[in-house]
Amino acid sequence: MTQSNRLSGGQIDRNTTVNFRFDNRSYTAHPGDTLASALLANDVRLIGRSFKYHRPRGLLTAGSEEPNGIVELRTGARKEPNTRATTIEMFDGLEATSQNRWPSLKFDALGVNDLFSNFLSAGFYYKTFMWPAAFWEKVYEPIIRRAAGLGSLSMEDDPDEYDKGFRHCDLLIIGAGPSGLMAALTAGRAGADVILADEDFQFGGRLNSETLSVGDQNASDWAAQAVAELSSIPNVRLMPRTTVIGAFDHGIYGAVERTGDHLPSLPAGKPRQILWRIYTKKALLCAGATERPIAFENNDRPGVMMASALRTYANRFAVTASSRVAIFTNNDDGHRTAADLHAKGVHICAVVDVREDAPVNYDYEVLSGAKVIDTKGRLGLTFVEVALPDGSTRTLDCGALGVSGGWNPNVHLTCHQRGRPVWNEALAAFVPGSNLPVGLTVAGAANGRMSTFGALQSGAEGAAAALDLKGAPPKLPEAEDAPVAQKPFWYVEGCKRAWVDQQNDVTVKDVKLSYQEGFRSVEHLKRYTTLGMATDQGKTSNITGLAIMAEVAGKSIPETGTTIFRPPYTPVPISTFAGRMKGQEFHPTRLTPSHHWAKERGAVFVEAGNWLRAQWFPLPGETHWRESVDREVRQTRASVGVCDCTTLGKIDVQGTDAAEFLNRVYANGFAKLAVGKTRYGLMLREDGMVMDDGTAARMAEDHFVVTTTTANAVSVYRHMEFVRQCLFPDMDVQLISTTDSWAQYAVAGPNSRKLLQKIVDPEFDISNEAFPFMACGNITVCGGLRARLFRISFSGELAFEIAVPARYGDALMRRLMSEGEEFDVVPYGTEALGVMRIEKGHAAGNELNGTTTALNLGMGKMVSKKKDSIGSILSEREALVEPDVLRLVGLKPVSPEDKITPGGHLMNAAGPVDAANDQGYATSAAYSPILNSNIGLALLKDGANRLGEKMRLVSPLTDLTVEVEIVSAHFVDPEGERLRA
Amino acid sequence: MHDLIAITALGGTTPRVDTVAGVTCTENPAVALASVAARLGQEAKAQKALAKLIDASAPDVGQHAGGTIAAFWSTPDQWMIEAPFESHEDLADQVNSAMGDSASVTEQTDAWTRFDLTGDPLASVLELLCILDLRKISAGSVACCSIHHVGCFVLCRSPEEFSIYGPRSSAGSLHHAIVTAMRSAL
Amino acid sequence: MRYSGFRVIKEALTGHKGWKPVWRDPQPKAHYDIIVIGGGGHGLATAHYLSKVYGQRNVAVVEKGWIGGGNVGRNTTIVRSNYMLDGNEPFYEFSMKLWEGLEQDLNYNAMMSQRGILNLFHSDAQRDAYTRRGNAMILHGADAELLDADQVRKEHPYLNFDDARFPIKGGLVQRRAGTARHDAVAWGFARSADSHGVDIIQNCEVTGLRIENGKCLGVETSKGFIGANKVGCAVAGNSGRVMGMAGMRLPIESHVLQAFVSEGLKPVLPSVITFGAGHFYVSQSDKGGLVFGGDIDGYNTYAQRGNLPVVEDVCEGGIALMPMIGRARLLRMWGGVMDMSMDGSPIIDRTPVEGLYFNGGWCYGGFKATPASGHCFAHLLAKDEPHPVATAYRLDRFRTGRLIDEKGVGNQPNLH
Amino acid sequence: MIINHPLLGPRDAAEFTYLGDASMIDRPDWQAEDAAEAFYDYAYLRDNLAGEHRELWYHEAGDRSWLVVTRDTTTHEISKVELARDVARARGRSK
Repeated sequence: MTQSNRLSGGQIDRNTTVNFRFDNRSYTAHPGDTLASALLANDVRLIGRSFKYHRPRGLLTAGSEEPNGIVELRTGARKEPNTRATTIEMFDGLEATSQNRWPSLKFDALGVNDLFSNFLSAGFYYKTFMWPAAFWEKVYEPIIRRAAGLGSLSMEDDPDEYDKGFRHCDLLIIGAGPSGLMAALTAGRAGADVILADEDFQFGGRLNSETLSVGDQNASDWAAQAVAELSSIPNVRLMPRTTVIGAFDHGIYGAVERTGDHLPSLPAGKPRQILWRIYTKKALLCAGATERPIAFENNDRPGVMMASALRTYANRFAVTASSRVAIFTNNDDGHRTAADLHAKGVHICAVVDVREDAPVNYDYEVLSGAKVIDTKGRLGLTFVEVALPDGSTRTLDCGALGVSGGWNPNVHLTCHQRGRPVWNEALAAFVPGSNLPVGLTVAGAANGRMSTFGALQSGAEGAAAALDLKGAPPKLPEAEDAPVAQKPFWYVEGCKRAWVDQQNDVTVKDVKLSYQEGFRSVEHLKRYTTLGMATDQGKTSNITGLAIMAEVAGKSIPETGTTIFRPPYTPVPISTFAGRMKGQEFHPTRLTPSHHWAKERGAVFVEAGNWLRAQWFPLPGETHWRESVDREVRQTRASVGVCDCTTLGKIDVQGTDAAEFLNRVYANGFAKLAVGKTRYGLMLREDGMVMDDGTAARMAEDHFVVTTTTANAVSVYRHMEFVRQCLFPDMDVQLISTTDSWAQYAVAGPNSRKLLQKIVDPEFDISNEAFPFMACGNITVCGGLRARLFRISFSGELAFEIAVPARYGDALMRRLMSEGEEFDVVPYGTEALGVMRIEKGHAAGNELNGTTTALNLGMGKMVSKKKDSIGSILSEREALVEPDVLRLVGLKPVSPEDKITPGGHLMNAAGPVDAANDQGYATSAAYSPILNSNIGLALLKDGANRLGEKMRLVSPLTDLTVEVEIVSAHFVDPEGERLRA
Repeated sequence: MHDLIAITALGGTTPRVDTVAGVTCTENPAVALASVAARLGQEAKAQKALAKLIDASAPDVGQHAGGTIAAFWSTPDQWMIEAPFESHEDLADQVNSAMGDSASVTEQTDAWTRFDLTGDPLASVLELLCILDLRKISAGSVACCSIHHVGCFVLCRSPEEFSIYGPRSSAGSLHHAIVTAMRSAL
Repeated sequence: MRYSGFRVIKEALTGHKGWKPVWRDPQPKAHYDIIVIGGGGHGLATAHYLSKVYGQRNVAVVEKGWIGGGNVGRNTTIVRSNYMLDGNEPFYEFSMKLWEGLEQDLNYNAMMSQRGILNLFHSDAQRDAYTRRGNAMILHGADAELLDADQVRKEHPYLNFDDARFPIKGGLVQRRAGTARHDAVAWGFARSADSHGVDIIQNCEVTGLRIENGKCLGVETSKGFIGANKVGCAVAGNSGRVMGMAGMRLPIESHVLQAFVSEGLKPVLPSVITFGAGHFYVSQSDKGGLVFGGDIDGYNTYAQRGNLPVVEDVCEGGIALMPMIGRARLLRMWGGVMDMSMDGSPIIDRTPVEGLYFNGGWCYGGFKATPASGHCFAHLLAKDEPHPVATAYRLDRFRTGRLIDEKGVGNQPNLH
Repeated sequence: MIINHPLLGPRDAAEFTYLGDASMIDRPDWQAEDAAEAFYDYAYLRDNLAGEHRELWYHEAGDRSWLVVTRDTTTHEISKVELARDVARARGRSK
């Protein structure tokens, strides 16, 4: 296929030819092309189908505002739906497919919608599909859903990598057109840290699209020279292919750099895109302007394009959409397109100018005071119908029609913090208002300075003002400075279907209907007609829609309202916002000191917050996890077991007020705790609910080692800092987390002391007399390694927790295993830990669910009334101390093999099973290999007085009902003789 | 002397070293750490004692200073003390005696894992990892920040040498983040 | 005017000339029996039920901007009744039943789509909590199912099962849950209320509450004073502002919740899905956009916009859960101001000021509650006593300790 | 958002954890007559101001300082940042 529409000149690399495919046909193009320019070069005008009526659509623009020319780019897992052909940088082997059509682009079955369009007017679906009621779900909606949507996902995981980065600068310049380049030169030369970002792969903006001259150079050459100078300034960072997507609080801008989208494939380890958070002192918006269309009958046919786009294609990409082009304009800019195309040898059929006083031209015909009233051509423009001032009509035979309705400044980022643009009568357009994001100013066409010289000048001034630069302004090159006055012309009267939002198929009529039905505020208009809600976010349609609404309302445009824009400026892949935080890297992983050893032992691991903990240690031959867990429990209770409990939060609390500090954060007392002793601590939130529990070991008069649950380590530390800094700022207390410092292992079971005695250095006596229950102390092990020993027990057995510096944790665990062989020592995981704590009736995560008080958990008496402690006052509220509040109890199934379902609800033995009769719920459950029975814990209304009662534990969700007996939560060794042994 | 063999935070018996282009990331377990927090009302005394210990004035906010025994600012009236592990495994005790009753001292040696980044250009690697304004980071400065959701200290020893301290238990994730950024940026 | 398929055809054939404004644009009267402050979903629903069910015809809704411009027009459209606590579940199940009959009740197609909601769990503890919740739902007469990982995989094969940091262990499903077309809900209630004589007064900002001897006599507005026997406040994120005019401090903070929509896509998600190991929930609209959200930004704000870190947090959750949406593009982000209460549950109650009633504290659960909230608030306004399913939503529960804390995070609104 | 930390200078708010109204510093006297009512008010009622709001932020991924930030809840503009400990002392809190 030859590039039949290729012209001379342009900024493409003609020495290199690349191949690409569209809808499975091969074409050629050149580096420097976009997919859009390459398709035009190959005379492909039909590119897509519209959203609602599936009308044939071609390219409308040459930029990121494109509503029609959207395709599925690439194939397989890398398929990208809804990609704008106008922003796809050409590469060799590019593959694109049209979308939202079936079976083919040329023949689309759902094109029939178009025939019924009259029945599918704006909001029609709110008024129907209601009868019969059931049909909405079963019939209507499924059909609508299948018809809706544009492109399709591959349904495969995104295989590419994405990065996030952080940059800081004095001045971020958004847009590298004439104003942006001039601003960057001004700021860069002055030594400021500048970042210049532009969504295009080539800096220059409109300068690349025009034949104007800047100074004594052609505009695009001047741009290239400016870029060359900028890249030589070390304090200037150029970011092409980078879209600034949003203006966030306090000068933070989000920017997406497309580092890999223009490559056939990504080099290993390199990201496809980078999401930059740019921290700025000041920012200058130089985003230029977007040409706006005029609505007229059938203005959506492939070949009907923006006049400025035709100019861009001709001047920058050396492409024309057709050999015969007509122009429809209400301003001088449209004539510029005609002149440029004519100069490139394209036949200009006529310039249709709505103005009576249109400028005359001798190279081609200008029809003054004329309007385009219709177009022909099913899949592409063939004829244009023109109404002349004298009432007669003319038919123009042309393959492309350039439309120019004037220009709208790109104010989008000025609205991201809900600032509203203001109407400028002279430009007949919205310009940035006063209420801009702090630190952001606007220059160039984005600020209504439409001429080239105006852009250069305001860019230089904008940079100087933003950075408060002293001294003479830089000398500006001479450039076109034509005054711009736009007389608005929004749509051609009397047409049946004139398209405003081309992607969402919103017509002038729809806007009028919206008014007729009372949807008159701009937001109602958008929501009712879906105007501006398409993937282009109405960049070419919002203002026109608003203007039509104003006209029918008989109000001025500012009276009617403004539309503001939300981030992102252009759509961003969801992957880009996620960056590296995906798959296994979604959250950081914390490993315990014995992790590598446990892995060798074939442990099964479980997530506990960010930690990975050994859940159980299967032995060869064990086929079900219960076998492993039962064994670990039996062996621990019979002899000795070891469990890594490093994950428990550890906080070092020091200072002369340390004890009093703990008195405030714990509900129970700590002032009188002796040095060398440990105490269980119950921590309440200020609202009286249990926040956390743990132990505090008094290592010295002014030094405690506090433990928290694994889950609450971070929040408890934060809470203690709050109490220290905000509530009791004059307490002499210092806090620091030591969670990761120490490898801490629970050594539990009747033989735990014997095992420890083999590694604890002889000078330390850990006999029951010298080191009784709840003792703690600094010791050394294995010949002098500093360690800490605590005689505390979660399992209810004689037990210790021993801690050594984390780097020796692996070695200590191996040592405990080898030294423990004679006792048949067993490593146990979190499951066995859970079983033993349930056997013992210790409350844990499932009971400390944030809605339970000390009273609920059977620890009401621990809440001291004699001192000021957080939560004690509000824990006394009437509803929290009523006689029938939930109390922690044990559950024993009448038949031991019946499983207890945590989350099952307790119902009286007889009577109805419903919410009204709910008595409480089971929180935890386990099989106790010691009692040879399933057991569980529950929170039961007035539970303390219902021991021995038979009840039903129901779980309709899992279709279970179990007869249970209410028992004490302390199933094993209720007197606690073992742990004192 | 005890006979337990240490492993590194990444689980090896020898430190992990990764090089991409001109930049090297080295796991560094050969450092002993202790935190020093001034007691209420004894801040001045503590600073004096600290200065004596590190043979330099106590580092101000965002700074590190010292020689064999060095210190960096971590939180108000609190510093982290660094020293070679070989010679100072019992650093906490040494610091404790040096500070007397003017400060609370806590061993932090194994609370942290350290990665040393050396080479050029480090900025292009670091800007993918943390929020810090690298233009403002000069030799002798230290900053806390979060790297891929892991809270870290970043010390600049020279433009070509940075140290990153992260929680020991998260060493694997932190290392992955650093090396990934190196491959991406270099 | 009655809407129907035949009507649409008739109008189509006659150039759509017959369509009338969906609601009138009346000037405020001097006095109403009941004034509802707030032309959002809840306020308009209140007006609908007041006029249609409770026979109150002399009612006005005053709205400072355009109706439906608050959270009802900027939410993720999820409808469900999967609550755990006795104080909540009957109310939300009542709401669900109203949703199920809404199209017929309003003669307006709000596109209620019962495609189900799946709450994923990733740990045994989460499973236990969902089991408790699912059982509570069934015991209260709602529907719930517990799926194991394989059943989830069968229904949602595209989720991340093989490379997940927090593997999916199963999920709690409510099949009757789903989504509705949020704007249409506001418009439908407005149209119905208007047709029953309610004055809907737009661009009428309440600037003060006229209170004399402890009684509320009406509202000062940008269109002048409007008298009323009773004034009901249903202004969600602006609760603090309006009730502040009555000198009341509330157990409520205003926070921003961001929401996101992707470009239109052919159908990929069969139901609403929530991630249990990160902040992410998602559904797909009839137009094909993925509508998703996550956690609130977390700081007090009245600005209807959020910041980048939460955008990233939400998308991280999305990609961790369903990596196949990675190349879909986020099209638009916006924020709604949430009235976050101190226990995460709402308030529908009288106030210490006679004649002044309050409806708020919906956190980010307001949309699904719209019909029941309107119904119950109308009941309270009309009969001066709480509707049976809303008896727990008392203002004094924080003093008495009768909290309704589904999440168990206590008196910190930004954690609910 | 950027919080200008009194010690560390400008830091991204993402490094901080938010608690809420700075009035949480003014914890009531547990022995006062009306302690129950005072604690209810302290724990649950908020001014929830639209405008200048004094609030507590914790530099979790930083130096672990609690800060009192004065921020406009309608514009997010931050006019003042103080160390909470200083504020607490200024409000008469001690041990």
